[in-house]
Amino acid sequence: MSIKVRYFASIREVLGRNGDELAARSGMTVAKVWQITAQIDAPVNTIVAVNEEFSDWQQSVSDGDEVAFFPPVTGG
Amino acid sequence: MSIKVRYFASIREVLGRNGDELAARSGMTVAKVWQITAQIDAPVNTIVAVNEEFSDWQQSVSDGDEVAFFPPVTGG
Amino acid sequence: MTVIVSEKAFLPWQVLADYERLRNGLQGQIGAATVFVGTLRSLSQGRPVEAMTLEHYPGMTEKYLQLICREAGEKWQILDSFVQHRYGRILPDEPIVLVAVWSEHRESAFKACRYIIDELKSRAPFWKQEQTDEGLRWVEKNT
Amino acid sequence: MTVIVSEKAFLPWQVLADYERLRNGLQGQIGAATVFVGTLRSLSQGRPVEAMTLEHYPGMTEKYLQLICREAGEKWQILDSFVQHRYGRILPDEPIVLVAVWSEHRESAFKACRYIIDELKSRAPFWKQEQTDEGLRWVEKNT
Repeated sequence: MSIKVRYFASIREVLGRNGDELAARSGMTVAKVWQITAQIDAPVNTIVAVNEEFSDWQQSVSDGDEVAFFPPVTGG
Repeated sequence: MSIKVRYFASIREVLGRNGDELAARSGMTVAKVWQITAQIDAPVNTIVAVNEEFSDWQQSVSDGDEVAFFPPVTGG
Repeated sequence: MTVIVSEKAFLPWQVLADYERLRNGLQGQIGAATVFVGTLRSLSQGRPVEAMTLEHYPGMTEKYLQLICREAGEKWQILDSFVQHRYGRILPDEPIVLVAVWSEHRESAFKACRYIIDELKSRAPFWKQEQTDEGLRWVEKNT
Repeated sequence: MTVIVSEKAFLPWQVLADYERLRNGLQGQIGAATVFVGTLRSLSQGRPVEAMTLEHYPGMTEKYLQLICREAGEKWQILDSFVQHRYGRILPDEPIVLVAVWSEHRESAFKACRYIIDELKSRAPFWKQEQTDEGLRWVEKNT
């Protein structure tokens, strides 16, 4: 089972990379994905997306999912 | 003393002319100007303007004033 | 602040491009622009409209458009405003009115632009006469 | 409904002129167009801004912009909508975002246009990094 992890903006900078590839157990939560890959506390207000949709830390991920972590958006 | 009277849109059409020139007594009201020049009852909702400003039927007019009568506006 | 009342047809986006290109003094300040364009539709109350003739009160029209723009500038923090309005004969799909407002932030631009078009519709002395297959008729109420 | 996310600078009025010229099928129906343009100002919280870099999440960005436009179309009666948003390096006075909505009447156009830009600012995954005389800093909150 493989999860693609992506980081954007200040989170990308703090972690020093664009993302990670994670071989993961089924039923793992987004929070667990962060814990394993980032290995630091998530910045306050970190937003999570699963497969390009806003999600939350309790969401379970499946094989092939893309999980993204980023700060509050500031477009427009 | 001379008052310039102007008619617009449906009022212009009903009266069959663009305006009138009125030799008038001082202190005459807009209502009196209409009565003398138009000689018919004013259509309901007729709007009056004196010197290019919205006004009312009780307004007194002075020498050189321009008085206009028109239906509700429909621009934009 | 610029107000134009003219008979000739105009292209709103071209007008705005030209206006911004020639404008001086707001470099770096504008964060938001809001624009409204009103266009003649080819149906009115279910009847096909062949054309419309807009009568206006020259002088009073410009005066009230300027007044309305000034009022918008007193109510909201805006940097510039522009209104162009046609009179005379207008065909379906032709623009009738263009309102543009520039400001630092979008709230003021939206509010001021809406204010100008709403007030214009109730206070600027224009009168629409439609030409439909039933003949000419004065539009009695603005929507 | 059209959504464009692109790196290259664009001229909003030119984009709209081209878009309307090539659009099919709404002849005679449009009575109102409302447009919003967001531009980079050269001052941010009192500091001069030399440039801004907009990072985005390719794919998710387009998806949410389309979703937001669809939502606007469900909430108000509109005929068409258009959004163009830049990413990458942007200089002061350059447009960042363009939102346009076409409808029969102005109420829907104003409401839908405002909805799209407000939702875009809170849901489209873009992140602004400003370059000021103090260096680079991530914009933390949208205004």
